[in-house]
Amino acid sequence: MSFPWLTAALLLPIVGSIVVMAMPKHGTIGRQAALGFSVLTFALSIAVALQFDTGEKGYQLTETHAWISAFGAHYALGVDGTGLVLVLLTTILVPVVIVASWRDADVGRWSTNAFFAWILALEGLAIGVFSSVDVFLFYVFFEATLIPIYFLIGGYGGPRRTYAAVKFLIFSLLGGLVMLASVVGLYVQSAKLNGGTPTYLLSDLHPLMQDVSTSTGRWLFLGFFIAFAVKAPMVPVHTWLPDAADEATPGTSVLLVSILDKIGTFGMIRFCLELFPEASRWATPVVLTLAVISVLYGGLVAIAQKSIPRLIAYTSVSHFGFIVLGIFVMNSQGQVGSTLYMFNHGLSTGVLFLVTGYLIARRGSRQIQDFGGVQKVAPVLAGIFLVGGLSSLSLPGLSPFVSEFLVMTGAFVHNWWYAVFAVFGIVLAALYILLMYQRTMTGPVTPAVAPIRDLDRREVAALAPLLALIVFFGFFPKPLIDVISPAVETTLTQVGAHDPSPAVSPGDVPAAEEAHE
Amino acid sequence: MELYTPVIALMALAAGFAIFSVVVSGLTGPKRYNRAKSDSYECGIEPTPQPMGGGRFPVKYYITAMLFIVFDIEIVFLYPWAVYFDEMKLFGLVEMVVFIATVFVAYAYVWRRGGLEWD
Amino acid sequence: MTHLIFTKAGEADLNGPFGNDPLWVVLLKALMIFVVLVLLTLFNIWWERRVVARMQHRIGPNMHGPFGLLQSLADGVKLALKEDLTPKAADKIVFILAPVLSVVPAFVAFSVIPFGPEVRIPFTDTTTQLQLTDMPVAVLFILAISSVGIYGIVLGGWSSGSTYSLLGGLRSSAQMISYEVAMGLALVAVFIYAGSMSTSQIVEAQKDIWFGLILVPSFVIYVIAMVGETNRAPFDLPEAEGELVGGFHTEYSSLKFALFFLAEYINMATVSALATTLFLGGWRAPWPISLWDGANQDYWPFLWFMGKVLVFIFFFIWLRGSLPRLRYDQFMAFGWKRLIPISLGWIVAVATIRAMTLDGGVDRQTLLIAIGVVAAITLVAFFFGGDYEEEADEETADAFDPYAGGYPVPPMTAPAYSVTGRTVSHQTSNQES
Amino acid sequence: MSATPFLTLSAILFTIGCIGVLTRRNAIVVFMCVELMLNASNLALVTFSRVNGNLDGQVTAFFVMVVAAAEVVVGLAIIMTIFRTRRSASVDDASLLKY
Amino acid sequence: MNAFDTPKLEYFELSPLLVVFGVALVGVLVEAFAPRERRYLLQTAVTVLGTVGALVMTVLVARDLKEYDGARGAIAAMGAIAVDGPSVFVWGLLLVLSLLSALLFAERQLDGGVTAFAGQAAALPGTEAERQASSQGLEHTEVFPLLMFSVGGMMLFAASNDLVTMFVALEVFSLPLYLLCGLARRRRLLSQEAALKYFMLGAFSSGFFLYGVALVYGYAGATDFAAISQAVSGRVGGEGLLLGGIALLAVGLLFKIGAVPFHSWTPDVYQGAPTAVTGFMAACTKIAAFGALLRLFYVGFGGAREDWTPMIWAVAIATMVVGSLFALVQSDIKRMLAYSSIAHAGFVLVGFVGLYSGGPDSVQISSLQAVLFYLVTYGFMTVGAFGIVTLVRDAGGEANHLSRWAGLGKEAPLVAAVMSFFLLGMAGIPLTSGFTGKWAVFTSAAQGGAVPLVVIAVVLSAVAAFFYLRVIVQMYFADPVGEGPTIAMPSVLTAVVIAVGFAATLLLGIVPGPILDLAGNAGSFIR
Repeated sequence: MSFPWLTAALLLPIVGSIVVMAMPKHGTIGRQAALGFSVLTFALSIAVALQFDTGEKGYQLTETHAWISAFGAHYALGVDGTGLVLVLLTTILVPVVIVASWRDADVGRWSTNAFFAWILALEGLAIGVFSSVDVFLFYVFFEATLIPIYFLIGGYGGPRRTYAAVKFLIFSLLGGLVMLASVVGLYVQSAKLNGGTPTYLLSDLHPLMQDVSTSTGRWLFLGFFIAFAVKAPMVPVHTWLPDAADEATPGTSVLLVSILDKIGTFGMIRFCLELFPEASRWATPVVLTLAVISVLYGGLVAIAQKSIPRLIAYTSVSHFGFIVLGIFVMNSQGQVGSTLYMFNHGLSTGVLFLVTGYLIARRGSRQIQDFGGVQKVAPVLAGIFLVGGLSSLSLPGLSPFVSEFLVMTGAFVHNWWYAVFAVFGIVLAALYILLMYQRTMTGPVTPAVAPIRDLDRREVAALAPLLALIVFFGFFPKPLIDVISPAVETTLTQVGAHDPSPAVSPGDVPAAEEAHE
Repeated sequence: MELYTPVIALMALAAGFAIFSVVVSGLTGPKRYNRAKSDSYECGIEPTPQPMGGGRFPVKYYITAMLFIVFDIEIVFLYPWAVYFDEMKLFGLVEMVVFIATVFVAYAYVWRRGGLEWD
Repeated sequence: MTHLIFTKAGEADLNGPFGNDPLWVVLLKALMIFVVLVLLTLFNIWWERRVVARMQHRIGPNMHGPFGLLQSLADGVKLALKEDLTPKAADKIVFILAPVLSVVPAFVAFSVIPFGPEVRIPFTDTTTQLQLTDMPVAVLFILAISSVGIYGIVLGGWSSGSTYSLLGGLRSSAQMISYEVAMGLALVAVFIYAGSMSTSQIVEAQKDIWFGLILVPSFVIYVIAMVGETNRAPFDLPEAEGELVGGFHTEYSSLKFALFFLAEYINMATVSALATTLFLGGWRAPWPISLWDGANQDYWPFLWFMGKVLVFIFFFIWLRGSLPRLRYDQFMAFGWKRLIPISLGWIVAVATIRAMTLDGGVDRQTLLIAIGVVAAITLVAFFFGGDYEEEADEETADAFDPYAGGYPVPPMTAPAYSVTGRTVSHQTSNQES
Repeated sequence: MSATPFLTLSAILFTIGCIGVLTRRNAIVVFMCVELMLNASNLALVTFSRVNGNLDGQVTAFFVMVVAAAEVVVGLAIIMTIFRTRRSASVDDASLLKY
Repeated sequence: MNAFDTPKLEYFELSPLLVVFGVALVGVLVEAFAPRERRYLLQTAVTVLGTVGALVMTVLVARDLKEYDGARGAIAAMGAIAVDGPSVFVWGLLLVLSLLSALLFAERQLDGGVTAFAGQAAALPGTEAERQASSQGLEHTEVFPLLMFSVGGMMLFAASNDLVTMFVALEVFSLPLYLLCGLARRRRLLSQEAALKYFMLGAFSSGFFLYGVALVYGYAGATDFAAISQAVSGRVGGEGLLLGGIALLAVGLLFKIGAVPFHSWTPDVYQGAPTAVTGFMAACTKIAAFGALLRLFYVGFGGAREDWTPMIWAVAIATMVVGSLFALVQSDIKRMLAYSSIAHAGFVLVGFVGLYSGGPDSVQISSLQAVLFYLVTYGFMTVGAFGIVTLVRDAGGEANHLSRWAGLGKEAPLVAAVMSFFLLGMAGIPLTSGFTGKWAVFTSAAQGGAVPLVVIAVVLSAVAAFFYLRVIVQMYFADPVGEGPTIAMPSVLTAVVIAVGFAATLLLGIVPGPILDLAGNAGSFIR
């Protein structure tokens, strides 16, 4: 048996979290250890990525152990392209967040160590979520991630953080429990279809679920979908996100929006689509409509926001609308785009949250009206903010552009009406990003803004990798697309959808080349 | 049921007699009102307005009553056992010894804790 | 549980000769019992007074009727002519009901006492048992019925609204229930040997030998308990004239009082009759007479039965004439700490003996172990018994409350109590010297 | 003899007990009502015992009496403690624990 | 004259029961004969050793269960007791939990060297006698024998195979509990009131139970479950008797479970009783009562399931709703836990009503298995949580008001963390046993076709999660009011209880397999 890479990647941060917790409370040893662990985890994830064979379909690096036989649950890990990308996103963002939040937790209610320990715990659980190939295991990780993020929001951040934390948790729990009903239903169905032996293993479930009765399948699908919709904040169950993002520290917001919310869209692909193809097709029109509404609503509301984090949160609602749109158009362009979008959105939103976080910390206010002329006193900050903003509005040459383009293509292929409406989202994006930039960075320097320092080296160092990646993948998205495409194909086969036109999937050909090399 | 008819007959007879006596005594006796006569009798001293403690019983009697219940119940179980002892033989003996020993434990507890003391 | 116990008591054979009498026979027998009991009471009162008088070198009632035999009747008439008082503190309804409640059970208990075997009613062809009725649980019935009588006493004491009555009623009932336990336990051995609780069958089982002879401890315990049960001297504490002015019936007068009195004497007769039935062979003729074949037939057994009952009555009177009254705590302690454990131990012993005689092949080892366990427990209990240091500590630790229980009581430490006579004299002698 | 009258009586007694528990306010009375319910059950058990022609019901009644007695012992002890504390046996007075 | 069968007893199979009752009697003797100053130690030792001994016997019995009519077990004591897989499982569980409770009972470090029980129950609160009793260090070591009697009754309750035994067992375990409830050292009045209420309502409900026994006896002509089951399957007239009987029996059992509408005693009693007793009561009573409920309804009334399932549906829904909603507005931690226990009862009822027995050789989770497993998880969490409640104190004893828990996360991070863990467990968050337990009952119910019920249960468990969160919020996100609570340093006894509860909650959340399999291997009821 080969080395359990994924288990290692999952356990390392969790062990790290315990170690950090045990560190002395004073000094920076705790956060140094946290950084060390996160970097190690990153290294491990790179190792995982290196072993990943882009030519193969299905899950790789799998580990399967029987866990709870009565539940039909397994400890089964494995990654496909989508999973791997998200694991990588996680391991990249966590060290960045740790560096960026170096002093953020000092003013929190509890010790700094606890903050970093929670972050590491969250990282481990998130890796678990992205790499589990057993529904039960997934559910366990899915719900378990709530605990660290709950404490991160509630323990460190703005004055109304308690409210925000509880609101977040209630929404997520409600969604999670609805999903629990479906998980339970899945068990019943699997046992029925599998001759009395229940199973949660995805590989077992895929064939079994083909035979599930239409109405049952739809009900189960709904349970999963609602949970994921809450998670990837879709209108109308998105209201927890702005509050949470507003109150949390920037680091927490990054983790929340860039990593945790991806679980929702990730889940839609892996569970909604793959397990319940019939139901997915049945639900497509509604979902797509909701997605478009998210896009537009998120954009419109973002423009109206007065608080910077809230604004960014609403942009995310809009972006998640795109992602869901891409997922449910049921063609390779859309899905590849969506998966890529998840990654890129993680990077760009990460930059935005972190950089505005610096800004807010310096000024002591998050109201847009309190700023003005920042680019004169802190040009580096303003520059990075601009890059992040531009990437968020999908400027060509920056990575989100590729994904958004693919999603739009997919949408056009599916039904151009959706695409037409979604295009307005892009326009709105330009509007809210540029408006925000204009109001905060340009113009005369207000007295309150005048003493603001520019970014120091640590802060720049934290952001630099993200910027680099944004630019790199903006010009050269191929490695990612290579990884993603086989997974998307599998998904589409499972769903039974075919690309309506001869495949122009940008991923297909290069992927083959890659394999030859 | 017929076994109990005679009992009822005798009971009716006795009750008739008793009620008759109670009624008759009211008719035959003289009636001379006197305030002191209708007071409670307390050897001539001014009677307490209410019997002690407002008609409540001292706690001691309560304990006695509890103990009585315990043992009366033991007896209730001993009777059928005794009647059928010949059929149960050794089993009956052993079980009843266990039973009696169990009750005895409670008894010992009460005794040691002074539940059987009167002053 | 389907066939655990009682299945033997199938109804058809259990009724036996009972329950088939025509109504007039039933009424006749009931009336006879009633008359016999009333007469017996009148006689007993007279007899008691005569015997006690003789013991005290007096003459006793001798004016009314031959030997004063009508004295009790005269007393009854006199009582009927007395004023019927009801205290104003009394609960009227209960106050009137209590004597009735007391006297009815006393009569009813006699309904299952066998006076004799099957006889022919004179002037008719009807034969019937010389017993009003019988039932498989007859003895239990008697115990139950006599317990009802206690209600009469408690309620009588309580409803009078007087402290003396209340205390008397309480004491009386406490005493009765205490000794009822011992009494009940004493009967168990009889049931083991008779295999029945039906009075007629118990008498039947004593054809060969009276249980009073083979179950001596039971008999003795029963006799002691029956004296306690009937509130008779030396256990007549509830009536304790010196302390309680007559006990629960302090406030009763006229015929209501007479009813309590009647109930007490009938109860005396009841327990005596029960003793006779259970231990002295019931209506069976005593030994030398039993050699005569006709002794246990016709109405003769009634004679033997009444004779035995009167022996017990005499015993009651004798006790009253010769023994002083016990202190209340001694009395209760005797009942709870001596009679009950001894009865229990005796039951186990009887059962063991019976099991061994029934089944020669009893596993002796098991038996010995069982006996050993019981003996050990008993021994331990008695070894530790009698030493209540800790509870005593608690009591002395309590601050003295002179109003405890609602009455001003001088504390034991008060000067008048704290020094005994001897020390007083000692001190005085010191002062003198 | 028909069992119906006995069962009816038993049901009536049970109902009286039940209503008593719900409406009366004195702890002792409530308690007595509970005992009434138990005894109503006993009556039903004994009646059914006769109807069914076996003795299980009577044996059960035996056990019920035992249990009822034990309950009396414990119950009176509790009621007495409360009573001594509060000088009242009203159930309503025991209201410290109201929500 | 009928033949008379000499009864016989299966001493080995009944040995756990015999040991427990024997230990209780020994406890009484210790009380009677041991000198006062040595009683505490002796009683603790006797109780602990006795429980462990009974546990060992339970294991031995469990290993030795023979085949019986398609399941494993034996009918003991002339049909009065069924020693089968579920019985033995429940016995083991009860014994373990009562062992933990006994440790809580024995704790005397929290309150300045005395136990949580009144020095002298008979002394009036606030009088000289009471002060003296406490200053002399008197204590009621009788609580240990009472505990054992109660445990014995519970074990008998869950294993009883006829209604009479069940009724007797019901009382045997209830009566000591009534007394234990009234023995709190602090807040005597509350405690006494709790005892009174518990007793009154308990006696009331057992009255119902008994009348149910009478009716079912009238219907079936016997009181043992086999005969009842036969009569129920045969359905020979007398519908009214049967249905009335089922309803009344259900009242009695649901009362003990604390199901709505028979729950009203729960909050008051839980709040008033000494916390150690509350923990014991909350965990063990429920387990025993569910054991009995399962046996009675599955074995005895299995043939009439169409008749009683709707009733249990309604009760389950009402229980979950009331438990969850009322818990939201509680301001006392013990009351909140009481309502939480009501909600849990509702969740277990959901599993119970699923009525899914699984195929002959399928590995699907059966209702019985699910309910048993849930009880395990619930029991450990509850005992652990109440163990923690005893630790949070202020000058007046335990600080049970929620506002007093504010800032506990800063004050005592470890205690707060463990408590949070228990609360998360009760809320059913993954990686705790609460989740696996909930999952099990929901699944079995879904398999039995009770899908709507499962959906309702899921929604309500979200509501329930909210009030658990409130406590966590209070502990971590709120600032202490005034002085703030103090955490008493527990002795090793309470620490062990909490640690065991924590470990069980964690382990059963991560690797529930062994216990689930154990519950599955318990097999089915015999009759």
